[in-house]
Amino acid sequence: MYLRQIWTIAAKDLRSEMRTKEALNASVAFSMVILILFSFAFDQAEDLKGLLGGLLWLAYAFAGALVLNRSFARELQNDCLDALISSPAPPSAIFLGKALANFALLMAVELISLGVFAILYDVRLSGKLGLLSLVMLLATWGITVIGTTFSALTVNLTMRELMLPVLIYPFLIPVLMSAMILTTDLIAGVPIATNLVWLRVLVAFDIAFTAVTVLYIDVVLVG
Amino acid sequence: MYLRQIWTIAAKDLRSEMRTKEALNASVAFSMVILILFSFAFDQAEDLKGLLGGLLWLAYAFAGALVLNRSFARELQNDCLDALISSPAPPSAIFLGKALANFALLMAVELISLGVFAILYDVRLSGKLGLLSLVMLLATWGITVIGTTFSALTVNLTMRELMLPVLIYPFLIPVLMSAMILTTDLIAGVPIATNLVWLRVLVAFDIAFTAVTVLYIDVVLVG
Amino acid sequence: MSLALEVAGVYKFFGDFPALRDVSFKVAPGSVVALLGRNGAGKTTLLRIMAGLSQPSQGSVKVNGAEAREAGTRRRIGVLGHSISVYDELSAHENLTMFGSLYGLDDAGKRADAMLDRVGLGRVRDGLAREFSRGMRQRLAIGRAFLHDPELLLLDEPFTSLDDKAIAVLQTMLKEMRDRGRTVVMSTHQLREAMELSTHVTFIQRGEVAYDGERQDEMLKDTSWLYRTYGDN
Amino acid sequence: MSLALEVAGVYKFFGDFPALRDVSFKVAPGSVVALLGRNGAGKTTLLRIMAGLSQPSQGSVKVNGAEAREAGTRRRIGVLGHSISVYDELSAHENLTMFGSLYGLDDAGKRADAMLDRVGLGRVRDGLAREFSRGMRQRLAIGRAFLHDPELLLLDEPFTSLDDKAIAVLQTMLKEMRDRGRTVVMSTHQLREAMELSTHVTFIQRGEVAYDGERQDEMLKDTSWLYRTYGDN
Amino acid sequence: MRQTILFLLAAVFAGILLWNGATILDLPQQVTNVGAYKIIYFHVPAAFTAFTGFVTALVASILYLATGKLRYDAFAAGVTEVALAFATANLISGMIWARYAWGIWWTWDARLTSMLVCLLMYYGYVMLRQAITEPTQRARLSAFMSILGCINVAFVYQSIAWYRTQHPSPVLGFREGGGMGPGLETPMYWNWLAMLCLATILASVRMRQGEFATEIDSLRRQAHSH
Ligand code: HEM
Ligand SMILES: Nc1ncnc2c1ncn2[C@@H]1O[C@H](COP(=O)(O)OP(=O)(O)OP(=O)(O)O)[C@@H](O)[C@H]1O
Ligand SMILES: Nc1ncnc2c1ncn2[C@@H]1O[C@H](COP(=O)(O)OP(=O)(O)OP(=O)(O)O)[C@@H](O)[C@H]1O
Ligand SMILES: [Mg+2]
Ligand SMILES: [Mg+2]
Repeated sequence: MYLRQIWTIAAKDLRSEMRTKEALNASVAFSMVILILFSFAFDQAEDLKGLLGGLLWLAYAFAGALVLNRSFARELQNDCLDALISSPAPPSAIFLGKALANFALLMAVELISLGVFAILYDVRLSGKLGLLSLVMLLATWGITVIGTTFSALTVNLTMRELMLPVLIYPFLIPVLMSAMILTTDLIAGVPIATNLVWLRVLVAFDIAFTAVTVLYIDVVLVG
Repeated sequence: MYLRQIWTIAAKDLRSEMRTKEALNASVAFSMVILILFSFAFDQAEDLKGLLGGLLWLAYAFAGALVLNRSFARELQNDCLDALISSPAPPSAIFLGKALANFALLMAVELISLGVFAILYDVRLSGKLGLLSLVMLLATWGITVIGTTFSALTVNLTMRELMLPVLIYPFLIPVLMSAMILTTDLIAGVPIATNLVWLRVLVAFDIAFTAVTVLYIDVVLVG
Repeated sequence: MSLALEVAGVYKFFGDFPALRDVSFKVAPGSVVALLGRNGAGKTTLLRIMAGLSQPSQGSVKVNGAEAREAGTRRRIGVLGHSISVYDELSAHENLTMFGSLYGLDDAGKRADAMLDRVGLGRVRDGLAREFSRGMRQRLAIGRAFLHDPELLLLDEPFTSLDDKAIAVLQTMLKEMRDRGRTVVMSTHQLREAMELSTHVTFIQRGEVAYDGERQDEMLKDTSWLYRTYGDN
Repeated sequence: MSLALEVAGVYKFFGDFPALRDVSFKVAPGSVVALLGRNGAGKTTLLRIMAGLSQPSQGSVKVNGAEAREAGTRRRIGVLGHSISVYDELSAHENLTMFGSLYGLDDAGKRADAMLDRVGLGRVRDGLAREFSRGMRQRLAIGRAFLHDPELLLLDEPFTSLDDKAIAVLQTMLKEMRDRGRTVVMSTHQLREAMELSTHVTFIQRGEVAYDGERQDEMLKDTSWLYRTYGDN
Repeated sequence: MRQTILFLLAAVFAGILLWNGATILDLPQQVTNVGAYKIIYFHVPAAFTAFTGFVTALVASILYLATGKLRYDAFAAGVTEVALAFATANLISGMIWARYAWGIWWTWDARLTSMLVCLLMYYGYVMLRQAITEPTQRARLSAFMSILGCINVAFVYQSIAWYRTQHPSPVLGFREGGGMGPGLETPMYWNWLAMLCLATILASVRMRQGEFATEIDSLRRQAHSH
């Protein structure tokens, strides 16, 4: 039952997203543009290789923001959130459903951008794809959980004017930082063993945030 | 009369923004975070000086997007756009009013971020502020006009969110590019004379876009 | 002083779906037209086209022989749509003043106050529209549409969410308009409230005009008479 | 089989403004309550608190002695607010199926079809909600609220924008509910439509209960009787 | 009439192609700093044909906005699509050339990027057209878009003079700093002419198709409205 509710929510979000391709298109376009703009901004930099991980994750973070912002905003349209909240689905199921949908969308955007990135910046990915996808999965889940939580918080009108954006971004920094370091080193061919600590940071963050959010999301969603 | 209408629209936008500070807060926070993230992402880069202009304008562009996105979205809320369009105010007055408000907001965000930027990256701005503000004014007006135009262009479409990013970003690139080059060189102390061509590009773009838009905005707004 | 309206051969397609099919009728200056029809008949679509908010796929709408989109014409039209078209973040008074100055009224502030008193929002003139109840929002929207004393009024379901008092106020306002020779076109499902006022009735059925003429006495007595007689059930 | 509702000492403040002041009343299982009051009286605020969508500043609401927020209770409640709460990008059928499976209905798809036929949207079951007219959207929202056959229905102005046919359908649906002993609370300004059905009336005046009791025959004959007798003007 | 003109154009195109192609093949291998330089006879005219197309579309768009005649819109749409094709040809031939001359497919040369941006812009134009079903709305919005786009085309055109990067500077005589060796430049113009003929043919076919589509559209609508 719980799983079915999660799935219903996720399927609904994915379906309406697929119908308009709003967030998806926007964020793929956005990440392309970021990649292009970066190349302008940094064409003087010689050691571009050292920047690649940072560049990639910045593009992901900003493109992802578009997907995540839409996520709960979609529920505001006809006060759909009211209907969701008054349904028997527990808030954590609503949250997980939306998070799953966001995760799928983000991964799709990231994979597309990764291909473009590899061509544009002449990065050879073969042989590194396994580890890279591990990093991507972990970091993307982190971004998704934080972003979805954030978007749930902002959906409550009275809370919106608070300093939320100021509060939330700092949370993203650890995840992004770990992902950046891991990716840069992966691309440069540094063995993962030297960076195990960052991988652990990612895993720890994911678990901690998911647990806390699932536990306390009722508080956030029901005003 | 025309001026009064422009001013009425601009004042309305500024007043409602000041009341919630939604876009303002979000985009200041956003640009802070970008600046911080950049410093993480690129701490390996030695020749950071060569990147500074690019970095600053990327932050501005992304933070600005938040303000610009809100701009016509605000008119969609209770179908306010209908009331505006059926008022005798000519579309160009509506456009210019909104553009002015956006411009003021963007400049505010940029000035705040500029201060933080100067501190974080240890950039001495004294003596360069005059030219830098010239560049900022010109480029910001360009970004504002393009952003406002396209949100007006797409506001009537059912596929609005889908089209907007795909259309808007390619147009922004020339303006951003010029601004980046000019800023980087200004910070590095290169005399402006060597870059006059870019200044001219900015001016030309501003004039061309403003003129075309003011001339043809009726076509766009009345669907 | 008052405006005539002419709708000629208007078609409106959404994709392949014909929301309006060859709609033609005239509104004489000074008449109050009730635009009736079932859910989905095309009333809103037609009103939006008449207001110049949407373009017909074919055909034309003329206000006193001119395009509705001309600034001079627009100044003389008042529009109230489904949505209230006021800004949530502004107060009632700010909303009206703002629209007043867009219409070039010199005493926008004073007129706004008078209008707020009229629609019963005088006591909450500085309350944000966001905090209003549904009926209060509708009252504000009515105030906005009437503010510049338009010569042609286009109203889409104006009675929605209004309580008995507000309905009485709106009816009085409309009656005044009628008595001063202004033209009104309004769509509604609250037939009783509308019929009393209207001089003409236009009945739309699946995008076509099924009845267009004076209001007849049967319609006053038995509101479903029209639907039974001219509707195809 | 049917739920009782108890509102005890509910206050709701928005800032300093008391939207509800010490509201207490009971709804017996199987009764149909018309929640009446002028614009801004507090009907919507009260209904949202009863539905658990908003927390009272003081006081409590109990559904059969339990919190409205419990999942078991929520399954038995149907809510229809001001807004339609359906997804614009989904078709009518997808919307209902989706809500059906959130409520754990096994035959969500079939029920959705039956409900769409009921509210007269059978022919446009695959049309996106975004493309619907106002009344069609309201019909869809009604379908959503009735879909899981709730034992307690909370409806905020359900008759809005409906045409004569749809009003008749909704009245029949409500009558069936009443006959099957279900509990209904609905706010409305369309008194004639509501009075026929209701067994009880609760009249809110500036956030306070001014009348609470059975529907009296005067109310049927003369809808403004209530306002005149219990309203303070 | 229309058909005759089209056939004539096709003949001119084929003639120039044969004769000019032979000339080009005969040219000495005298430009040494870039490998496979003969691709220039495709690369550059393609770009200029594209630019010509975009400017023509600009004129047609302005005409549409002035007159409201849907024919201008159909014309602008056709020409833009064809110009887009030539711009793509320029980009692809450039990429192939880059592979020979520089050993890479792509570099973040500002010159190349500005062309890419230009392409993206006009792909946006095509997408916009596809997203709108209402013919007059489509015509109005895309005309506006076309005018905005041309501002950027001017930028792309000029950027080659502003940047001094990897991509070669102007070579054609009529531009500042241009001028190729004797006998090298003329075939370029001939190829440009040939491509213009081809572009005209394609554009008019596309326009024809557009007109048919409109007609079918209105017929279908007529059928639906009964
Ligand atoms: C993907 C890569 C490339 C793109 C997108 C590109 C784009 C263009 C464009 C748009 C023009 C002509 C328009 C103008 O003059 O304003 C042009 C001209 C030219 N290109 Fe390229 N190009 C590319 C690669 C190359 C390469 C690799 C070479 C040779 C090494 C090359 C050599 C030239 C030359 C010689 C001209 C003539 C310049 C003039 O007369 O203005 N291009 N290219
Ligand atoms: N944007 C749209 N896309 C597709 N179809 C639409 C769109 N807008 C309206 N329609 C269709 O056009 C028809 C007429 O809609 P309209 O809103 O004019 O009806 P209405 O007479 O105002 O109905 P109501 O009384 O319910 O408000 C409906 O069948 C509706 O589904
Ligand atoms: N978010 C809010 N902030 C401040 N005041 C509010 C808010 N929501 C409602 N109010 C106020 O509370 C009062 C009651 O509002 P409510 O929406 O409950 O009225 P209502 O009885 O439903 O009226 P209507 O018949 O117009 O729908 C109103 O005076 C309104 O201004
Ligand atoms: Mg309608
Ligand atoms: Mg209410």
